[in-house]
Amino acid sequence: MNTEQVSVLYFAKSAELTGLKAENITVPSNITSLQLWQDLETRHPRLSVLRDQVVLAVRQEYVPLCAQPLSLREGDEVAIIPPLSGG
Amino acid sequence: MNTEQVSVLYFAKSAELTGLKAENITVPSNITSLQLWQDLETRHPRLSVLRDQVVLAVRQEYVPLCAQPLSLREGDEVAIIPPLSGG
Amino acid sequence: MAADQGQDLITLTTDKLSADGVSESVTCPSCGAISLFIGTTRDNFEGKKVIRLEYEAYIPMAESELRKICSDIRTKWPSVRHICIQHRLGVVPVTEASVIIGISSPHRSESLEAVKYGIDTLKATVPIWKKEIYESGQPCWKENKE
Amino acid sequence: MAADQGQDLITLTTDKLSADGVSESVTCPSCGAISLFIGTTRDNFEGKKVIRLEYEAYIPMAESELRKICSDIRTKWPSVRHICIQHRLGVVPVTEASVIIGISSPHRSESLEAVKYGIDTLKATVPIWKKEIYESGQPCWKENKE
Repeated sequence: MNTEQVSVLYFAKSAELTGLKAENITVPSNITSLQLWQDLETRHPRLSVLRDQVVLAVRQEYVPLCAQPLSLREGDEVAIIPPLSGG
Repeated sequence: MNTEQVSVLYFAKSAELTGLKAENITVPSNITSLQLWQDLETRHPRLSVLRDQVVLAVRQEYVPLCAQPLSLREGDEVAIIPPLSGG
Repeated sequence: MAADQGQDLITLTTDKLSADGVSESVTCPSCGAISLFIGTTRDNFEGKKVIRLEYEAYIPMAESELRKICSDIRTKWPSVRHICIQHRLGVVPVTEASVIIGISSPHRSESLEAVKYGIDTLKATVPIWKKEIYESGQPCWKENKE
Repeated sequence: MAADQGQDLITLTTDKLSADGVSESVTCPSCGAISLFIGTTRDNFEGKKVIRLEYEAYIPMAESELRKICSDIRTKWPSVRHICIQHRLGVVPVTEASVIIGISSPHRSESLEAVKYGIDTLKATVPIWKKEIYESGQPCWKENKE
């Protein structure tokens, strides 16, 4: 199984819940967005309150939590996107 | 027949056509807006080019050219309103 | 809130208009939205080069029609807070503002809709006229189409 | 007109925003209309007194989403000339602007509609978050409803 090191970016409430702005993690390259989220919840159980609201952004494109593989590449940026409130 | 002296104000193209900004005229107090316009056209034949576009304002309220009496009072202000182009 | 009553600010002036001035005049702490429309002088009309516009108004009636617009806006969008309508008169050079409408409201849709209503209605009902002065050819009194 | 190409001006900044700055940046001689939307910080939320907002953004993606909005606007309203979108980050005190969108077009309806589309879409798609800081009680990360 190939693994890749990716950079996870936390914003807004997700940064407060994890106490982190960013961290590097190693995950299977064919992981799905839902599996990746579950992995992050295991690392940071307080993130679970965001489960029904969060989406990811992979290489700066939105990805909902679902069963589709992310095809991660080494060094990819994965952002945790709580509900937006710009404007 | 009662007559009243009223003040006629010319704006925009109507001022250019008459060469006047304002003039006082004496008219029957029960004159209609259409008759008043015809009176002004007689005084200033060049106004006729505006006939199908113009409305009046009597005491600062719009009045179309029509057969309704204006019930003018002494000293009333009657404005000649060519097509609007504010903004 | 009596201290925070909505204001209708109407100005006809030969001075240059300012977007910041209008925006500041309608700012209020309980509002999240300010919408502004700025009408500016275009440099061309049907292929002719426009040098400047000249505006004239039937001033007291223009003010009274602008107050009617404010009143209509408050009936249609009761949450609107402040309304500022400024129209410049006299000479307006190309790219400068002839009219600015600014409206504040707690949420954005009301001020956006009210500004659109305001400029549409101003063009249709307020006794103001503009003459275009071209680089060559006779000046022309304009006519709002809508 | 190659010399008068439409520009997309996108700024994320911790500096104070200016309506005049945005308005001037989209002014152009061939346009008769500039529409502006200014989002400002409200002083209350559900009865709680708001002291200030704090904004954070996923900056490179926010810029990329803002560029998508500009591109969508140009598809929907091809006559739109210049688009300026400025969003403030960090602390924004009550009554100051958090966002300004300014759009110029030859005629008014396009810029009015495009500004409304721009702010609606910004709130729905651009990765920016605000936290409200209250006079008393815990700060709260907000969520755009629409």
